[in-house]
Amino acid sequence: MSHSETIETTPIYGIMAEFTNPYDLVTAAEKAKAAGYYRMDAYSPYPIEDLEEPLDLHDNRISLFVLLAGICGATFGFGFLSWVNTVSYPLNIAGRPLISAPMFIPITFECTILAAGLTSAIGMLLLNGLPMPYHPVFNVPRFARASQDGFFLCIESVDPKFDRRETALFLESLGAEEVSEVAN
Amino acid sequence: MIADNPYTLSPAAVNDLRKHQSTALIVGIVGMLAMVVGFFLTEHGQFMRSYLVGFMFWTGTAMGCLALMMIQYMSGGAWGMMIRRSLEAGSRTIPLMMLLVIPILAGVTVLYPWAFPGADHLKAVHDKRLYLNVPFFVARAILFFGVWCLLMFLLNRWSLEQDRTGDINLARKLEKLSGPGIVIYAFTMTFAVTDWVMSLDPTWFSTVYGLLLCVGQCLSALATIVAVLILMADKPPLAGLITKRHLHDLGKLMLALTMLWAYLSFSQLILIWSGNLPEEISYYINRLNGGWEWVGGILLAFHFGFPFLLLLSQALKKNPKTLRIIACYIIVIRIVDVFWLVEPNFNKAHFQLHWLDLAAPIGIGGLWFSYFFYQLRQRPILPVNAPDLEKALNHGRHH
Amino acid sequence: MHDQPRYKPLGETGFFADKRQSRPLIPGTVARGDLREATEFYTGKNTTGSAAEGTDDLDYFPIAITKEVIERGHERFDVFCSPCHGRLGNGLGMIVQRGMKQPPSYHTDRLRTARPGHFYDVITNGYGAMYNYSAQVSPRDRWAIVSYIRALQYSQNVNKTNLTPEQLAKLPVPGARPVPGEESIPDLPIAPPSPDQMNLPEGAPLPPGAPPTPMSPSILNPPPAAKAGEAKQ
Amino acid sequence: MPQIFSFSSNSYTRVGIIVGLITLVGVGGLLFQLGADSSYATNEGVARVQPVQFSHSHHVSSMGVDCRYCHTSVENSDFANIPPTKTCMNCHSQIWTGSPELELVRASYRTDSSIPWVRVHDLPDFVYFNHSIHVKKGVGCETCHGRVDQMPLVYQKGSLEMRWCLDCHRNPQKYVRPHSEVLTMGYKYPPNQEEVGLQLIKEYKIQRLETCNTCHR
Amino acid sequence: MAIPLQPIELPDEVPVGPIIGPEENLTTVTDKLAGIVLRRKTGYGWLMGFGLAFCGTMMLLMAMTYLFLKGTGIWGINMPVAWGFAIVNFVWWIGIGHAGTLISAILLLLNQSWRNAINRYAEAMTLFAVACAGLFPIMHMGRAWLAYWLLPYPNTMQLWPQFRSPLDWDVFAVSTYATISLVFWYVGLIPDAASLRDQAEHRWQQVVYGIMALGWRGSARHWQRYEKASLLLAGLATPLVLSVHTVVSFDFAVAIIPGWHTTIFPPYFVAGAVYSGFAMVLTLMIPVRKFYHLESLVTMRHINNMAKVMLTTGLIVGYGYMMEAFFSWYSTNTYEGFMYWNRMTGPYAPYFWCLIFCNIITPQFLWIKRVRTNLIILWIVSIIVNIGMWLERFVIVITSLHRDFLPSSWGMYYPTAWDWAIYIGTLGLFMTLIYLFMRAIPMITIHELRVLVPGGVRSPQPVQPQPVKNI
Repeated sequence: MSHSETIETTPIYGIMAEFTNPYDLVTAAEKAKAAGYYRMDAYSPYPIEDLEEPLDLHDNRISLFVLLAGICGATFGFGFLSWVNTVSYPLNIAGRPLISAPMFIPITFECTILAAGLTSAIGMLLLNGLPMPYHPVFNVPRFARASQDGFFLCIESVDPKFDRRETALFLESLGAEEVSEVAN
Repeated sequence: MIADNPYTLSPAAVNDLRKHQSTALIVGIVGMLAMVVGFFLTEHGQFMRSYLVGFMFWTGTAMGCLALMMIQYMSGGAWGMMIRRSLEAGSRTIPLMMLLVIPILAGVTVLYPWAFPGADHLKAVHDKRLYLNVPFFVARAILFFGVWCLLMFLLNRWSLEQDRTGDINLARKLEKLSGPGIVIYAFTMTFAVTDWVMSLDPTWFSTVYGLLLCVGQCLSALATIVAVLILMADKPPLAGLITKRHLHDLGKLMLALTMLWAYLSFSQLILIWSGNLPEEISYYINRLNGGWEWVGGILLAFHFGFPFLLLLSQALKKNPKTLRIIACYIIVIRIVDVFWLVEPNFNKAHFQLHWLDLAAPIGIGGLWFSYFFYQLRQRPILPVNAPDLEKALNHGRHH
Repeated sequence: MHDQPRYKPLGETGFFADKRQSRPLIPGTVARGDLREATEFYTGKNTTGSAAEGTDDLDYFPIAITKEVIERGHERFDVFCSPCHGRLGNGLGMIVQRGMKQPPSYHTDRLRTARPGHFYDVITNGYGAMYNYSAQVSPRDRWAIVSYIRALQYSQNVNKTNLTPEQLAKLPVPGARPVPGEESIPDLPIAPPSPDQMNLPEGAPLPPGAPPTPMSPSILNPPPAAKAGEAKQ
Repeated sequence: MPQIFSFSSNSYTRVGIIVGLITLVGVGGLLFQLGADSSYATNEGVARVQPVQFSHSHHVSSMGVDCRYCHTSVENSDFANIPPTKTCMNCHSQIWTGSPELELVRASYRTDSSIPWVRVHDLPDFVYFNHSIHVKKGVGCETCHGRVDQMPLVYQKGSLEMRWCLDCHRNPQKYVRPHSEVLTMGYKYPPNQEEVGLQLIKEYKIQRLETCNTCHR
Repeated sequence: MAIPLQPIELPDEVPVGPIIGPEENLTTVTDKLAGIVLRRKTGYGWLMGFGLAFCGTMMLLMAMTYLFLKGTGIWGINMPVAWGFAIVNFVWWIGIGHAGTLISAILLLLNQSWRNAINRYAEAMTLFAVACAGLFPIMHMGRAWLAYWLLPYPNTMQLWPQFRSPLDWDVFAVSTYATISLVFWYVGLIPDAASLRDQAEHRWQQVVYGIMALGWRGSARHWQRYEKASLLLAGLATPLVLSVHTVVSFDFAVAIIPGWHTTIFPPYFVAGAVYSGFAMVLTLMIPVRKFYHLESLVTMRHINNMAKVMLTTGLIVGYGYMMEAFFSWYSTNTYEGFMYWNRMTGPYAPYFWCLIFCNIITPQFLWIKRVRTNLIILWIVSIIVNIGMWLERFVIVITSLHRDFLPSSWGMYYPTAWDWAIYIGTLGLFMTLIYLFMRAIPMITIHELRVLVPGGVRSPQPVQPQPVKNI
């Protein structure tokens, strides 16, 4: 417990609990959900699939974006090549038709992959709100372990059920190794 | 066979298989009768061509089973464990196909232009007489089937023995044979399809042809096996053992083979089309003119595009019903592909679908399925003593 | 790529003393089809010996004179001769007005009676202050220019009685109708009549001195050179 | 762990990314403009200093000398030649004989050495260009070279970029003239040039030559 | 990836070993790999290796400078062999560049967890190999400063690149491949950069890795999207890898030169590329594993599996040779027949037989498990395969060109010192980049390795990060 009386009045980002292993984290998240919290996030050094349920991780938008980008890339690729070869710069190559579909496939394919690939990476970053060098959770001194071997659960102050004292006690009751307030 | 083997087919499942077996047998016999009628009613060349379509497709399916079986021994993976026994049953139909090759060998001089009387005046035929002559052709066919039967025999025997003894060395032996076995399969099948299909146009050649047909065979086999597996999936002992993850993996493999087939087909098309050399381009001129271009278009759209899109969806792959429909669909379109490989060599002027082209694949297919179902119920559906079985069954159970 | 190490017309090189990439022809070089066997055509001199008359200038045209030839001559004359000789051949060209020594007018008896070969010789070899134009004007064009000079001489020396009343009526009044594009030339006394004013049949050889029609597209495509045999007629 | 980055770094990052992207596109466009379209790259409109300050404006406009008086081979050769010194001397042996500006010309004639004229229109060596066919097909001198009759010192009027060539090769009807007007300076195209052009294309059998080997042979 | 709720089941082949040593846990994995970057002092071994490689880079730069001054005439290329070392080396490097993305992508799709220990390294290798490969076509163009003309952009020539030419497909394929590989690699790097940031001891390290990490904080929401994006990238990269060498094979096969124009080229080139790529990974990985004491992370199982992949792809390549040989006879085409006969008996026959020895005969030893698990022999085999794959490209390019259709156009190809300088120089550049990479970035993807840690927990007692010993 590291929260002190002096900072009690300033608004905080949330309250964070550290766990030593992934199983405790998953259990804690499940219990927090059962207790009615929903504005919370877990932090771990590697992805944990079992957090999907308690944290409601069901964001599939990125697949949709990638699909759309792929379709756009393919359409653009084939359309561009057709336009170039018929309108902008028609050239007779060995008597073959101007729209030589087989010869357009490689570039169309590459355009598709390029558009979809860049979208999946950039889309992931954008949806995650990255780059974001500053974030309140970094204010927790122990949080450096989150990228190494620590497992954290943070209940955010925007949660309607959030109460500074209650929530902290609740997290402690889940067997957290350390519970700390996250300054804003 | 061990009586208390938990994976022995339940009586209900065996019953089902029996029923399917007799249905298939009836279809097969009707088809065969139709073919006999066709033999007397139509020109012999047409009969032989239609027969070749049926023979090539079902031989390919049987051989695809053998190849997939060896691949799964090499690569491991849960998907392989689930279908290993079905693949074994599929491979055990090779002797049946060995019987069915006899009409081809008997009809060489009717079917293959290089064997026509007076074909020697063609320079291409003359120059490759060393290879394309009837005795050598027959000898090769016998050799190929001999090698395949040997592979099939050993793999099946050791697998059964493993059920009985659980000897870990058998797993090693199976793996050790599978490696060279795949190499042998690739080489022999390349020459086999060169003999049986490519030499229908003795002037034409393509180096990727063997690989392309091998991939097609694996796809036919996988589609057949997946369809049959799902047929049995709701009865013990498979019910409850097959997870969505297994189906997903099989669907992914089907997708991969579909894409590989498209990739190789496209490679062959673009290279021959861009090279535009007279001895090569004739192949596509025959197949992209006079109505055949529609068959080509159908293959592009429905052998690649449509199944590709369907198999992209995770939901469709994980659902047994939809996956079975897709598998059956792939079997049909595979037959169209074989038809497209064989027939345009002869009906050069315009597209033509003879009723024998339908009767032959159905007739031979009936016989093949009947024999396949018979073989399938001979053994437990899962290899009980295979080292990775436990892991394979647990595949996808953490969800 | 942009500038390849190769020799181009008028290019410079350090290799030869004269720094020119274009090399002079080796003496005696004959281009294919350019043996110049038809001496009369190429020199304008008589080879059969009529020196008794005091001159060996050719007294006939070694090519067939057609309307096209005269038109060609007109054009070439305007390009190469008119700066000094003036458009009318009166020796009052623009350069003369700027200080060049005035050349003689064509409309003198000496030049009216001069043989065609004389004009050809002057173009080929120069005369007095005039440099030769052999580099600029091809032999065939030289003959065409000579034919046009003849036409010019004729146009400035027509006996009015030879004209029909219609033609007389069509004769332009001096200064009333300047030739298009030549407004700046102030000393134009009279415009040459056009061939259709002379009632000539289409394609027929013109009498010496027939004036040309305005420039027509075919001028740029001169007919093939006349054979040596025809030239003698 | 203490925060490594300050609270404001988030805003800096976002602004930085957006500004960076805009700059990248902007700098790219600017470089393209400067690198490819400027007269620095094309020499368009840059008058060249010649060893002898020959004025086309004087000789053509004031003297009325025909283009072909000097550029004799333009009609029947790929190369519209620079005249030999002798052509200058046709007149200048008589007039301006003492002019110091012309000393180089006279010296050249005396010593049979070339005047090192500076080339103004220099196509790359991988481009084949033929003057005679253009003249024969009704392309005016002015179309490519501009109002030479108004240039005291000749400069390059067009960019001579490939798109400049293609503009006409693709749409000859925009530029083609009757044969009689090829040498005309200040030619006024008729209002219905599109129609006239198409008619001339038919009459002169002009092809829209756009294949690579038309010029790159 | 699920939490490994029970220890990963050891595979049947116990002697070969597990994916990751049983003594490792979350803390040690992170410390070990981050420590190599953050705390390890630059050793003499590294400095010497880097110095040597850097000399090679300098040689490359000098040779390239001279090339740009004088033009490609300094090379041995001429008619009829107009494609010499530049194309041979281009294809060779591109081929080597195939292993990385293949390992990352296909094995990720197939859930093959053994990829985790080697994918970062292999991907870095991909990037550097593609960088080396990309240099060659640009140099071969002669006017390298106009290389941007290859890109389709509205230009003053008002024309477009010839989109129906495989050489232009190359531009698209290679640049797409480089871009997507870089993106894939960087995306994989983000969580590891965060680890480095959080372990860093110096302010500048914190800032540098902090910027690289983009503020990654390991949020479960982020991980979920991250996993999805990685899977999608892998799904896209897999066909991309195949397409790149397919397009490279089109460079040859679309032409009608005997020995180039054959339909097996696409799959056979792809297999060859993977073959040489895995050989290069092994060539580099075996010593690195030893010097950096990564035996418990890059286990014998990895090595064994890579050897198996090499064997498989080597067999496909062998199949390709056989098909070419058989169909050159079966085609009854005079030129095809002569081409193969000339390969086997012509002036370049020694190269051909060398290639057969390196590519077909040597890898057959990989059937034997003892060879696959003997590091020294395996290392030698992988080097031989690298040489063999270079020879393969040499034979394809040179022998097909040096005998033109007309005997009057026959010739020979002799590489010059500049050819060699540039080729060896790219090896130097490649190694320079590899050395820098090993110092700056964790060689092994830490966050993926964590998934494999038995139990997925930290050390029972806090481990004090120890400075890693110098070599």
